[in-house]
Amino acid sequence: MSFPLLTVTAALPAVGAILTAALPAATDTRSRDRNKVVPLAFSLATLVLACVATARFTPGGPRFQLTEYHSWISQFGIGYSLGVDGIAVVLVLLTAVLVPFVMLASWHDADPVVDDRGTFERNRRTQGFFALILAVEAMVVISFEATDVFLFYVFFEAMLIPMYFLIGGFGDRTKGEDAKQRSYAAVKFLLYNLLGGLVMLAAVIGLYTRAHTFDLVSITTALQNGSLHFPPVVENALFLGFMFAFAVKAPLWPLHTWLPNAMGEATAGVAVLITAVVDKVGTYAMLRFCLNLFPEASKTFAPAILVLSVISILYGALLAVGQKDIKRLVAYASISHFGFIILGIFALTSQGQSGAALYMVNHGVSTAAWLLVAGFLMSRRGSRLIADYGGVQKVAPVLAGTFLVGGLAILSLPGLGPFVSEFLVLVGTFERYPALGIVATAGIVLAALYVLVLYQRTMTGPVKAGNEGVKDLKARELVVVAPLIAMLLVLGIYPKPIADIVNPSVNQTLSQVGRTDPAPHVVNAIGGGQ
Amino acid sequence: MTGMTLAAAIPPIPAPHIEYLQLSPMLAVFGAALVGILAEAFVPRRHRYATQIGIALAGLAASFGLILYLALDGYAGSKADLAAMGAVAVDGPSLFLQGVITLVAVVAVLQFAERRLEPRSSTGAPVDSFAPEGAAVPGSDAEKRAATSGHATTEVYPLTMFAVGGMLLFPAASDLLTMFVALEVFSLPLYLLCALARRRRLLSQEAAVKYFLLGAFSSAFFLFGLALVYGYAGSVQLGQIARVVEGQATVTPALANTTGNDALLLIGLAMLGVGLLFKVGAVPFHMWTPDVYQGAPTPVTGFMAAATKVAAFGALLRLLYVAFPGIAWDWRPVLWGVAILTMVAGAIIAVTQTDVKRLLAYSSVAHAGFILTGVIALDRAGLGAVLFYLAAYSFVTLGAFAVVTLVRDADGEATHLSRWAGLGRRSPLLAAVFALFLLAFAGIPLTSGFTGKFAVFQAAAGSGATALVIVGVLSSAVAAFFYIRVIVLMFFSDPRADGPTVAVPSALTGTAIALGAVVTVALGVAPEYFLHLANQASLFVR
Amino acid sequence: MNPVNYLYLAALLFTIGAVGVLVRRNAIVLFMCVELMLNACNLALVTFSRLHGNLDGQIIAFFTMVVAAAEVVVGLAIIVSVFRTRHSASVDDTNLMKL
Amino acid sequence: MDNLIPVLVAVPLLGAALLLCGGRRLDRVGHLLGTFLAFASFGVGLALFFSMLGRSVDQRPIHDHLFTWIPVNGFQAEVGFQLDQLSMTFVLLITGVGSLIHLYSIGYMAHDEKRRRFFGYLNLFLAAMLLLVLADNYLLLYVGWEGVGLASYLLIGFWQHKPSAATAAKKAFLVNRVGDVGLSIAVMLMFTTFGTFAFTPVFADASKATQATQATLTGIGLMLLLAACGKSAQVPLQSWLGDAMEGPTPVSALIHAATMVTAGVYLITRSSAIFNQAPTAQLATVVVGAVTLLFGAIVGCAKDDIKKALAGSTMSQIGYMVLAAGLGPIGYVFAIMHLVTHGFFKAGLFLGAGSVMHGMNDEVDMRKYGGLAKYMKWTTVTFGLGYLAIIGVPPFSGFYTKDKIIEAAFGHGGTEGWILGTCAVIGAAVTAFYMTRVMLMTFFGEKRWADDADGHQPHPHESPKIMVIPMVLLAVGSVAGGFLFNWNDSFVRWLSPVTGVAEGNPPLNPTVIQILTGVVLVLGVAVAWMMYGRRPVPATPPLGSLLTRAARRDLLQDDFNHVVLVSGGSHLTRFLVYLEGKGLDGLVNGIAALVGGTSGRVRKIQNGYVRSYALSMFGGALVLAVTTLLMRAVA
Repeated sequence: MSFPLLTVTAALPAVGAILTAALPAATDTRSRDRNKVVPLAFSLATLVLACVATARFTPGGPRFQLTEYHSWISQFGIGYSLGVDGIAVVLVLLTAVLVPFVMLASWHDADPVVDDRGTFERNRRTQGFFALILAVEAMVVISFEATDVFLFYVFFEAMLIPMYFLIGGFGDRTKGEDAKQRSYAAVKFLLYNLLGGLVMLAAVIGLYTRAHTFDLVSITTALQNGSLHFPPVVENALFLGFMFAFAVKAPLWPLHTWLPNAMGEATAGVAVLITAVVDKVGTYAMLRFCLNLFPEASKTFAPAILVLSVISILYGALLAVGQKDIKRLVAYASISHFGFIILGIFALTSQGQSGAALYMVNHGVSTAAWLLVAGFLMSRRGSRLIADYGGVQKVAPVLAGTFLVGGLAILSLPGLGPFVSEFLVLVGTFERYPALGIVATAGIVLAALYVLVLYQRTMTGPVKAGNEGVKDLKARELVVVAPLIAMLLVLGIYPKPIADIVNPSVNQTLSQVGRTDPAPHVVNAIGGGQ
Repeated sequence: MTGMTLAAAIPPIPAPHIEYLQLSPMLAVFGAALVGILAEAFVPRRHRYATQIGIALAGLAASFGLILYLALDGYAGSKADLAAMGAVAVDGPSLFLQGVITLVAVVAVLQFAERRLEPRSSTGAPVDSFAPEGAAVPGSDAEKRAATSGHATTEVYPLTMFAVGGMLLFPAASDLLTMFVALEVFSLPLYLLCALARRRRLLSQEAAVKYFLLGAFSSAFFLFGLALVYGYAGSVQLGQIARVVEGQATVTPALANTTGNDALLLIGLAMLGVGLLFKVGAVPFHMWTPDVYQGAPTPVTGFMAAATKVAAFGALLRLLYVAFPGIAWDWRPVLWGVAILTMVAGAIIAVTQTDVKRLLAYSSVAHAGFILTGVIALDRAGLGAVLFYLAAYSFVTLGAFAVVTLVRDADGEATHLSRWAGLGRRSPLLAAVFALFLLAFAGIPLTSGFTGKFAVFQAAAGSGATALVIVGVLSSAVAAFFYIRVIVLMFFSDPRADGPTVAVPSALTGTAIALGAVVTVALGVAPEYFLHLANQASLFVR
Repeated sequence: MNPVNYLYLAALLFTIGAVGVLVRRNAIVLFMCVELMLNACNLALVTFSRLHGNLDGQIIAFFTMVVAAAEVVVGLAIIVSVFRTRHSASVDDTNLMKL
Repeated sequence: MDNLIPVLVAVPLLGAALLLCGGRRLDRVGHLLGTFLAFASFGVGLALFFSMLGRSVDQRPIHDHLFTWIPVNGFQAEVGFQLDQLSMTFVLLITGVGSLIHLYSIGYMAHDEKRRRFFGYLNLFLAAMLLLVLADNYLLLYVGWEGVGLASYLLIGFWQHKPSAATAAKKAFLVNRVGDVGLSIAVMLMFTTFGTFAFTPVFADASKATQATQATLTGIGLMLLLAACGKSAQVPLQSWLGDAMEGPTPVSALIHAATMVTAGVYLITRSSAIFNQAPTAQLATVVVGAVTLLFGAIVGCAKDDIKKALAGSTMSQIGYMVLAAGLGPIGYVFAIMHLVTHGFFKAGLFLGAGSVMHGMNDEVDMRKYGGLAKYMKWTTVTFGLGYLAIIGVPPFSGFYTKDKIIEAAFGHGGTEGWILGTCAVIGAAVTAFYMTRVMLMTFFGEKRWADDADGHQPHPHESPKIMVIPMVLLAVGSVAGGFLFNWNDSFVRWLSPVTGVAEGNPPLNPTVIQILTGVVLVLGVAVAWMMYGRRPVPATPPLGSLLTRAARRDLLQDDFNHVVLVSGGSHLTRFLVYLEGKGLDGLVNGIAALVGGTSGRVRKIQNGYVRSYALSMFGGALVLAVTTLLMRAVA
């Protein structure tokens, strides 16, 4: 048997989580920082493994690679089967990349409060925070790797628990009295996602009663060779069951309202974890499961979902403009971006889907860059209200500059990663649904509006009272931001390597769905390009 | 006048043939109970505690060993047959459920024996959670005397053994009479156990009264149902009833007469159902559950919640799967309604509960509904799923109630939810374990609760009960709300200054909790073996 | 006499017993109503035994009596201890636990 | 030699990267480095130019494919450059004028603490602008297009501590984004129609347009026009340009006068193959051009802020160019020709204005100038030469280029030709009026100086040499450019292989048109002289006519935007926020409350009375029995 690379990639953070939680409680600041190094080391080791997996992945090779299979619950045809296609491997890599940054950025977010007498509160809260992050990472990674519907479902649901504690237990300590709000947000997050998950559970069960297996490859093969066929009513119902869960997670309008609460109350690092990593499982699952398992229903519902996506795009952007709270603003911006991702997925064109896959990566990196810098700012000032800031660029130019770059990525400035994916999504949509494509394109104006309004209000103008003491970025923070910005540039200028990994998988998905790209109206007499 | 001719027509009653080996698990437990009573009479008071525990555990261990032996010897499969003249079925489901019940009972006995939680009596003797003298009036001098002299109601152990014996018999009962007797045998000791709480004796007695009266009421229905079915089929043997229902029996004139009247059969079945649904706590026969769960001593509640449910569902399964599959068209829709009502009402009423024991009671109601969806499937998958669910659920329940015994203040257990605020900060490990149990109740993946729920819903869906699954899923969502509310309370609320303390238990309760947690995780992460076991066991003999 | 009439009587007694449980307040009376229900069942069993011409029903009736006796033991113990505590046998007084 | 094209872009890009990421270490040499790199880029441009001149006409365009950017099946975005005569013209204009302005900025920004960053932004702008004109496909062009937008945003808002600057920057970016939507959609249309968006195949396919694709081409054309309107501040997306004057004056000169704002004209000219096949789009283009040239001119008349007056003028002049470009082959060359000469004289004018401000404590209100000619001789002369060029006095450059456009407008033929021509002529008159007004109010008349905000008396003085030299060089260009371009039709011959050229069909003799233009020019100057030269200029502006008042407020465009977009938008947003809270969240919370309420009511059934529990059981038993019987009855 070959080395179980995928299992190890997922298991490593899990082991790290357990180890971190089991470390002896810190007795002083030094030992606390030592306790943080362990999880960081694990996340970096996971990153190395993810890189190895990406390197060992052969684009254009078999659909699922690095596969592993063990029987798990044979009674229900459930296997522990892992495998990655191009999209999955890229998302695993994204997760592995982002987690160390999130940890580094949240370095002091979970530090216990030192009381007035300066006595050190001796508990495991800090290491618990990092252990939970690792647990989330492990579950997200295995969700990306799972090629068994049940296996996926289990971790799709289970990751709610550590996320729930991360949101509810470590929220924004800058607003001490608002613990109620925080636990409301955590509960809302959990209930929304749990409801989605339970509806999906019904569909998962329904799928099993028809297919008698949970193995993705077997089901898709059976669907293709006709040995398995869903009656349309059943297929539609199952599709909706799956889609509901993913649309809550992604989140798609009108199921999005948990996100602003959750991101608003969580620490910036956790907010990044939610939007950049965990929510990606939702959009990824649409691509992986909705389309592959229910091709006909996907086609049936695509127009409706596209309309919802476009509403998400515009609605998210408009609400972002109206926010008074930085993190909520970012949350609504994310809703808008998820609209783009889902738009790309359900346009059912290769450009749209490749764009969506790239968008997941780019959105992850760009939101991380933007929100983490915003988090640095908020941690300095202890407020997340936009109105409390002003003129920061004067006192902290590097912070302001990086914040602007992050924002420019968010508004999809060409040359930075998100532009590539956003344009692909729009082109892909436009090909098939020109009207929707045009309306969605209007979203780019609104994106500019909320990004620049936020920048203007916080960074420009005369230095607002209370902001004089805002310090510029520290070395640790620069270490977080600089690589993220570098990644955004690379993704914007030379996305080809990732596109090459993603494209074959997208094509395979589309052929499963049975959709091909519309041909150009005028057959090109000269032959493509130069 | 006709008496003489009748007497002549009746053949002599043959001496019954008893398969002692097959019955040995029950005999072991009943034997332990009898020995326990003798011990109560002859063993000096100061040795009784240890002796009784020893006897009980020995009986249970022997019983479990015998069950294992029978199962391995093939009685769960090829050798499965009726014993004791068709009164007791020794087959897969019996042995599986008996195994679960004995294990549950072991854990329950451990909790009964816990003596480190209550403050010591004035003589310095450690005391358990039972009244020092059940007959003494609460607050009276007699009670105080009993308390100071360090009396203990060691009768609980033989009582428990009787209850366990009845429970072992209940799911194995293959005729209605045995079932009725088993029902009473395990119910009567439970009524008494409920009344024996050391603290809050008024509540405890009230629980016992309610449980007893309603229990007797429901037994009457069961008996009436028994009579009607007997009237219809001319027999109380489940297999014979099935044959009559399906029209395979040799038709005597009398039988031809009674089987002409389906009302006998249908009303009889409904009445039998009332008796069993009462025991499983299905709506609208659930109303005793919250009061009794709240009032009974918590270790008893845990035992009752876990073991009664297992036994009662076992009997219900046998009744429906063995005797009445022929008229499934009649009872399934009704059971659908009961299941839906149970799931929805249990979940919704639980939302506003403020006492942790009542909360768990309503949660058990909701779970009864979930299990019913598996019962309705009426196939092997459904049977296997229910068996698995019962095993998984009983250990979670035991663990959860064991945790409840640990959270205490000056008045004993602090069961009001507001007292639990911030428990996660004060005692993270305990809160984490309780959270694990709650998550299992809520059916979060990687816990046994999820696997069980998945199994029963899958079976229900497989038998075409899609609507049930959807209702089940939605009420799970509602149910999740109140489980999460408790978690929020424990972890995200600020601890109260006068909050309860978490008692450090002895190894007895510790074992119970740890076992609950381990089983919960094991059946969640690697359920394959147990599912296999449950599926293997899922064939009734008739 | 048609044995079916005994069945009607049994049903009547059972119903009277059940209604008695619902309307009476005294725990002892309540309990006696339950006993009435059990005896109604006995009557039905015996009647059916007669109808079918086998003895099962009659034997069951004996079992029922034993069970009923056991119930009395347990039930009276509980009821009496409650009475001694509360100086009342009314079941409506025992409602500390509700909602 | 030819693979120098990437170097052209890379050099200023390197500068931007170094200056922006280099940190404080580069503070002392940053400006020199930036300027050097701008000149280096200009040098490379010149080298490429001479290399191009050395080739025969059909060998002149060269391509350089760097790498594949975004490959997704049929969608193949490449990073490749195309350097032909049109691009070359722009390269020289951008790097040439750009270098001069870098030089000027060394003096102008000498005392600014963020000077390093300023030069970084300028370099970034050069790189983006070069990318824009060198791209060989629309998507890469789009990169440059937004890149210059970014640079413009950064530079307008360079003095971020001024709220007005920050607001102006944001506004510029946003309005440009609206235009960018047009460009995006145009690219998408091209892709879905032709399967590509590279220049060569698209133009080849477009020129073979059939009836069926004509509608698409019109769509593409209109979308490109929308993009051009945004970038080139054409009606209806012109509102940002006036506010953009918040940026440092060299920025106004380089970006908001000479180069970036002309990108729209480049886009239309570059897409000539598409526009030629889309008459409707062309018509829209000329309408936009004509409207804007009048609009800008009118606004220019009413502004007292010297830079805003010049901004109005820029808008108007670009209106001329767009008009010309919309005329098709008869206008493309002249559009570009005017663009180049405009680049010289408008940059010169802005630098002059900057020089004036430099000497007047950054005062921009012309009513507080007056009589500066005495104090700033070089500035007066170079500004004056630019003035003569812009109003079109022969033989200054504006005369040649603007006249050609007016002729071409008439040459469009028919009623449209008359209308367009008339507009152009009126525009010329108004141009003469407002430029004379600027000239008179600034350099002549009596002093109307006032103390600045800090109470400092202005001490007008000539700017340092490093600022004067660029002004002189640009003045030389303003004087000689038109003549050189027109000499022997050199510019037409140079550019026509790319854009094509055609003879118009003017209803009037060109000479008549020239005379007409001359007459209105004199008229405009004369009226201005009557109003501002003969009479003293009041320090506070008179109320003025309705038109004047409207023009001062940019013809109420901002008010319109405010009412309809800003306030309407914020109402919509507030409504949505409300809806989110009360509607969506309210719905969910309502369901939760419903469950809770139901729970609260249902649990009352559990009343603690054992008899009612028994009742529930009894009822349940009845229901169970009855329904079981019913099931049989139903079945």
